[in-house]
Amino acid sequence: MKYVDEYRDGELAQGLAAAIAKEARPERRYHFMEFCGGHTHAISRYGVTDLLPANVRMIHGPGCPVCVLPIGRVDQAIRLALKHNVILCTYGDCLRVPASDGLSLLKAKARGGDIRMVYSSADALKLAQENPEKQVVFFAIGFETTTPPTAVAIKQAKAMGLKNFSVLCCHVLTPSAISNILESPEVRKLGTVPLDGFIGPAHVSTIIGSRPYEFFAEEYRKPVVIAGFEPLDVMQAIRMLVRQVNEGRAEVENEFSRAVSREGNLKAQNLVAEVFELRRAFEWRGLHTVPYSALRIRGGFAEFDAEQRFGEDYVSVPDHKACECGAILRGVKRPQDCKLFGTVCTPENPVGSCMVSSEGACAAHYTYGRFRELPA
Amino acid sequence: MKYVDEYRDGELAQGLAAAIAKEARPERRYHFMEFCGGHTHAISRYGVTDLLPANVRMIHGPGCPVCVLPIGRVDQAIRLALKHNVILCTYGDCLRVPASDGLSLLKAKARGGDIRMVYSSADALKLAQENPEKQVVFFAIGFETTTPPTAVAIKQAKAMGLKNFSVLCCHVLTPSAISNILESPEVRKLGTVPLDGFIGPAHVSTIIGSRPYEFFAEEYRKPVVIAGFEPLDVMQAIRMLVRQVNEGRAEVENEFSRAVSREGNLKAQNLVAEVFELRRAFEWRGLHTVPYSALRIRGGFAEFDAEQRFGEDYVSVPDHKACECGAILRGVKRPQDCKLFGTVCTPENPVGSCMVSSEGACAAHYTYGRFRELPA
Amino acid sequence: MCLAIPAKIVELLPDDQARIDLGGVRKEVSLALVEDVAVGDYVIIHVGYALTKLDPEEAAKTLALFAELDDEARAAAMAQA
Amino acid sequence: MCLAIPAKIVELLPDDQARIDLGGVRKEVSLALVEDVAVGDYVIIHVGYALTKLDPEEAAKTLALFAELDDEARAAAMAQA
Amino acid sequence: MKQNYIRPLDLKHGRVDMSHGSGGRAMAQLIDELFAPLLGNDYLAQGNDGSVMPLPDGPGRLVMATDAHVVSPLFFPGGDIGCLSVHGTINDVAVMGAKPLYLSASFILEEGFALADLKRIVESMAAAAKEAGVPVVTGDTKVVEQGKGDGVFISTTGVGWLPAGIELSGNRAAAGDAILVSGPIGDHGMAIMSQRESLAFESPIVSDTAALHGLVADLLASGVQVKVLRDPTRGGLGTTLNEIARQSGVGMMLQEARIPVQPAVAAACEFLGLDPLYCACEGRLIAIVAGEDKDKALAALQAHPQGTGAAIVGSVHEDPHHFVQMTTGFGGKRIVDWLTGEQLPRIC
Amino acid sequence: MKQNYIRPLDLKHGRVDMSHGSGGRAMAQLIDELFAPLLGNDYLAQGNDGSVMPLPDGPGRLVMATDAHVVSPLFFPGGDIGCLSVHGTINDVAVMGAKPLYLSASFILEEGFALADLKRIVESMAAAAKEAGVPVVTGDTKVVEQGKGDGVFISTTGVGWLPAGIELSGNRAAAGDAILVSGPIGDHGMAIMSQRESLAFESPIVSDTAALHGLVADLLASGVQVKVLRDPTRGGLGTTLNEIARQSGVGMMLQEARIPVQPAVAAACEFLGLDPLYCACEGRLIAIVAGEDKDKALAALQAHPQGTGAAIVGSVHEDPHHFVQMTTGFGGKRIVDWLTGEQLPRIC
Ligand code: SF4
Ligand code: SF4
Ligand SMILES: [Mg+2]
Ligand SMILES: [Mg+2]
Ligand SMILES: [Mg+2]
Ligand SMILES: [Mg+2]
Ligand SMILES: [Mg+2]
Ligand SMILES: [Mg+2]
Ligand SMILES: [Mg+2]
Ligand SMILES: [Mg+2]
Ligand SMILES: [Mg+2]
Ligand SMILES: [Mg+2]
Repeated sequence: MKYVDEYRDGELAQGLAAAIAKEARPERRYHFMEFCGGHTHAISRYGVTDLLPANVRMIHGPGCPVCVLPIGRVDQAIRLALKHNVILCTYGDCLRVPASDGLSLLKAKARGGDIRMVYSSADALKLAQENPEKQVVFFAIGFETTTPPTAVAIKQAKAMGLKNFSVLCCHVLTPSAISNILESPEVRKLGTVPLDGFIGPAHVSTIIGSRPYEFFAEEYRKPVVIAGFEPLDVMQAIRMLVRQVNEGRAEVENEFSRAVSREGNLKAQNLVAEVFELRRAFEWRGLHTVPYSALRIRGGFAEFDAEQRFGEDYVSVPDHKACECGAILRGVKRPQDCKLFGTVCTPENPVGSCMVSSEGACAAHYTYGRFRELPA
Repeated sequence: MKYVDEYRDGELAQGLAAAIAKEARPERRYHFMEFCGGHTHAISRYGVTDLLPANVRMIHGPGCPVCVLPIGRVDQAIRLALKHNVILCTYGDCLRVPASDGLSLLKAKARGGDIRMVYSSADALKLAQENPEKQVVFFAIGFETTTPPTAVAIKQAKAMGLKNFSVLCCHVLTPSAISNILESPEVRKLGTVPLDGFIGPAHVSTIIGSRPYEFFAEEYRKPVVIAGFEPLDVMQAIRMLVRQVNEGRAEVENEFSRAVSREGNLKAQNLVAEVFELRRAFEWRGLHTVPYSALRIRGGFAEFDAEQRFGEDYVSVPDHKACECGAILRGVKRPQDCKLFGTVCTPENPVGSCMVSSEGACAAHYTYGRFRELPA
Repeated sequence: MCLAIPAKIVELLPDDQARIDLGGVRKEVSLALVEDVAVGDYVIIHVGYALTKLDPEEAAKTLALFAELDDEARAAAMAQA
Repeated sequence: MCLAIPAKIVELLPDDQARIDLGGVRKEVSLALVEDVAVGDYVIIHVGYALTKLDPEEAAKTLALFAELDDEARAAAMAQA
Repeated sequence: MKQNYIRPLDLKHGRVDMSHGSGGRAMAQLIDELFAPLLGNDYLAQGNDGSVMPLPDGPGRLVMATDAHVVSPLFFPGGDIGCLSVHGTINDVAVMGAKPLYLSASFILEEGFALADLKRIVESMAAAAKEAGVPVVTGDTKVVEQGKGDGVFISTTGVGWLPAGIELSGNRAAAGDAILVSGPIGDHGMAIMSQRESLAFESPIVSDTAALHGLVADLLASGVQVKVLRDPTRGGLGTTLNEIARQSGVGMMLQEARIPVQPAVAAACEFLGLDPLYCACEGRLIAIVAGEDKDKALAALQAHPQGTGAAIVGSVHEDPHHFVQMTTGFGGKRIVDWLTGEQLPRIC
Repeated sequence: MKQNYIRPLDLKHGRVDMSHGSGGRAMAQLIDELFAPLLGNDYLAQGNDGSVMPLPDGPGRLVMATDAHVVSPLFFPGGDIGCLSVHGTINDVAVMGAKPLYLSASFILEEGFALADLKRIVESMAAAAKEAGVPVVTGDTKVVEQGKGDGVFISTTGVGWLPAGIELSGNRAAAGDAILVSGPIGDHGMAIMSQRESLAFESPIVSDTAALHGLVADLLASGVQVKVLRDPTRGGLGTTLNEIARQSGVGMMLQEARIPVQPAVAAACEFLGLDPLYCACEGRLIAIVAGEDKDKALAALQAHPQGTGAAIVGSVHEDPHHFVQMTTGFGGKRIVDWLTGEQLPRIC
């Protein structure tokens, strides 16, 4: 696979590992947050940690759309399926996210909900065309990468005059989440979360471009390196971050220049702006209610807004008491710091959402990395 | 089972057989038509033929509601199920009646039609209550016995204000069918069907009483004995008919006096009159279109009339060319006279409706009696 | 199709329903088509509805008729069996 | 969730769709979010949509960077392997 | 073998309908025209409930039988799909005269099925296997989406050991043989029927589901010349005897008055217009034995707790048409034909 | 045996969900906490794909294995449910080292299923049985109403003959053993995936479905000390190795670079965010052999037409946690865990 295999080369990895080891100053520690679940996954899946020196530590950020989904949003989707008898379509990872009453979409399906996994927003649209007698709701989650395809689907539904298609819009915004972390007391005041720099999103950045990160670099004096999701991309970004730290710089650099420009994808941006508008506030798991951090469907497309169509309002639900997802998503704790990790909370019986997606910090650590903590 | 077992006693049967054999004059032949499928079934099921002298021959009449149902009526029901996606409920025997295009309700079910067997019209009503999102149609067939329960269901549906229940009314009238046979050229003019008397319906008569038959006895000079459906009832009726013939009488006699009065069930008659009115004409299989021979739902209950609700009109469809059902139902031919009997037409693959219900002349003969024709 | 069977009323139920018994099998049926039935009466049941009451005296008379054979017939019957 | 993968456009289809190829696997995707793509271009595919074109020159440059190791690092790498 | 159906299956445009699973002639046709010719081999061609095959070693032979259990409802008076799936397959091994040794079980679960119900079913299965002394040695579990299954389906396969010298088969009935049943017929079918939503009635009827290998062993040990054993499941006594008549190329004559039917079963049949001859049993044995041994066979059956209600119900004679006939209790004669279509809901 | 799941099944209020059939840890839990304890016996406790049991006579033993096949779609590139149901069960017998002798087949047909499709499926089944030399000796057919089945489900059971001296079991892997696979992994799973309505893609991928008893026989005949054989079906190589690691109480270390994966399978996995380690095979063998014999084993596999793509992919070591780990192609290390939930649609 061109543009894939080259970026996973084991020999180049050894070289990069050596370079990082050499450039990282032994007297100090480096703490970098990879914002995206995609990076978290690559690090775990390819064992990148084994190639980093001990004084370079990666902190998992809140960039997993499944992980930041609050319980109340899944509850809303379940109510649509079980109470309003809609065909509820969603991307696969959402199915196992724990919701209230011991349910999840998967378990709601086992209770008779017509819940379908789709590969694309276009598939949800197709389902609506094929089932004219049923209401079809697309449970739309995701960051800026995933938002434009939802916008396209809504526009097409309008063009086709579909009366049975709507979207439960839970699209969220990356820059708001980064701000929230940088503004958090642990980072800004207490300093309990040392944060020397960010690996910036790969695919989100193809849409929004690199410019939005410039504010963070300047305002908070944190280096940002936008990186692809392949393991060599991640290592190269780490190397670039080490260099910036060593050199006292705090700039936005773009390791993923083969796909990311400063401006991003203007066509996609325009489509999103046409269909969506900012929500005044949105609850994130772990980050609580974050102002202007998510999108809602504009008035002109109100008929495609499932919240309006079915009058199922969002009801906030507290997380499981012992679950540390919130702290983990803010980089304050690590999965292994949670008492439930690996005992009560496992991928089969996730308590928190971080144990669901393989991009979630807890799941990634459990599935790929937990051997590191155990005595051999 | 009280009032059942006594009427199936083998020893009494031997006595009655001897009595009939004695009373039947050896120099003449007796041809009696049992109008009802119930009698046909009893004769075959209990082997009554073996107990009759050779000169007493029973002719099967058109009193099987399944057998007289023309193809077009089943087609109508299938269209409701497949085209209008209703839940179509019907009594079990209707399921296998051959319809157009090689279909039957059973095969339409295998093609996705939601077709349910019910035990009672009340069950169809219950289905309508339980499935408010679906239209439920009760495919109502049967003679005067089965009509009152349909009337009750329609009245209840109206009382409950059900909006999703209707009836495809195919209820037919016994006296019209008897008239039709007596008026047929074979009986009246050609004399090719010798008919010395009738065994009158058992359960139909519990409703309509014995009085309606008096006209036939008088007008056509045919003796009628109303008889129960147990085998001793049938034999006793035959004995009574033999006596009337021998004595030159043509009266209505009532062997089934334990359940049939001269007036019948007035409450049931009133209910039927309230809900139904005479159809100007109705097509019967075998008898063609018979004037005033069936019921339709009155205007006051029009909303429960499936024909009106779905606008699915009756379309007459000719029977299979070689099928002799018509002639058999008129008593003109016997099952074994049909070329298809037992070869192309079997209970598994019935060509005509007489091969469907175990009350049908062809099915009864195939299932119970065909050993009689074959060399041992 | 006009399948019907005599069964005994063992319990009157609300909504014009009754529980009947036939050889140990019990079922709820509708009394909407009959009048004045009491526990102990026999009714003829068809598609879940009682069609009519059964008259025990007439039933006995009919049974008696079956056996009303003259001697000759009886003798013939014996010979045949 | 932001899973996306570079694939080659092998055919432009009506309705702003295209057939792409990745290692012998072909799929129809939407081009609604991109402009000016041609057969032979690589695009990044996410949930059935092409998100952006891939720039081959930048890709080559990045690859070159990976290998830009000074001699010391290279020696260390050898020792480790 | 005489075909009792004339028009061939429509393998081009035809579809499976409920009658193909009823145990009657439509099912026999599906097997004869589709399964048997394609899968054709001598073992399958034996046409029995279980097949007898040699092993690489020794004179003993293996008997193998399988049944898919799709009964609805899953729990019924006297049993459930769990014990039924054990009994149903053990009996198919036992009627070949073999000692049932081992069972396998494959479960197809419908998404949403209550684990508590699954547990009850597996408990019942385990108890039945234990009582029968035939362990479930291997299994498999699949889950299908809601609306693509019906709670749980259980397919069981049994293997048994057939010592040299025992030769039972549906094609061994001959003129002069006697036909016995081990007890009243139709209980299982009617127990299921009584639970059908649309028919629901109250009755004392409980399923007769039981493992019959003990009864079979006693019968074989009695020294009677046994020709055919079979359990009259789907299609009931009537259809099962027709199968045997066809396989053996014989006719049969039954005495209706001698066929044991419990009063409640007879009454329920009257209500529903059904014939007990076509109602399934899951714990009754049909035995066809040499005519001269019939009383000895009856005594052997009646001596076993499962055979106290046994009766001699008919005899075998020559008949090129392979009719099963019956002298009715009323004194007439009639055919007892194959079951047509679907008399019963899903019962095994 | 160490449990890899902590919270017990909710046997009171829980329901079956799709993950219970996925071949992953949820399914293992269902078996360990519900089926195994209730049906408990020494044969089932062997925990292998097939069970080994004694016969009343002689030193040879019987192997019995069963599988329910509920694959969707029924027809897929490289096969269909018919041949799959033959291969799937033969392989479970073969991996015990036994010679497969006989098969049974139980069909659960959905009302409305096209007879023409049924015919194609039975033809394919017959051809597979013939090619494998393992006849379908007995069968059963049930029909369920539309919406209570899914076209056709086929449960097959196989019996085989295990000569004295061959002892294979999932609990025999030991430190120092080598792990081999007979060819590229994930083809079957991806062939099915490519047909899923919502994922549909074009690819040259065809299922690897095949009967492996010939390959097994050659490997055993080569004189290699074989410890464990297994076919990595549901749950793929990753889950199957975890099962064996748990059964044997060992750890494993794989070399990602050595695991054969066809380019198209790898590409499809990239598209869908899946891992080929969890994609099912239906015609591949995992062989765990004594370390000293690994090259000989590789040669034996590669000498057979079904093993030309064989590779040594890892080794067994001691590990109280029974982790299966892997050195990634990238140079790092990670766990290869049990499959979580449902990676794939119904594939066998
Ligand atoms: S291990 Fe589970 S409970 Fe603990 S933080 Fe992670 S997701 Fe939450
Ligand atoms: S045998 Fe068949 S075709 Fe002939 S008259 Fe009877 S029903 Fe019609
Ligand atoms: Mg069987
Ligand atoms: Mg059986
Ligand atoms: Mg059997
Ligand atoms: Mg299995
Ligand atoms: Mg269901
Ligand atoms: Mg198996
Ligand atoms: Mg298998
Ligand atoms: Mg296996
Ligand atoms: Mg069977
Ligand atoms: Mg279906």
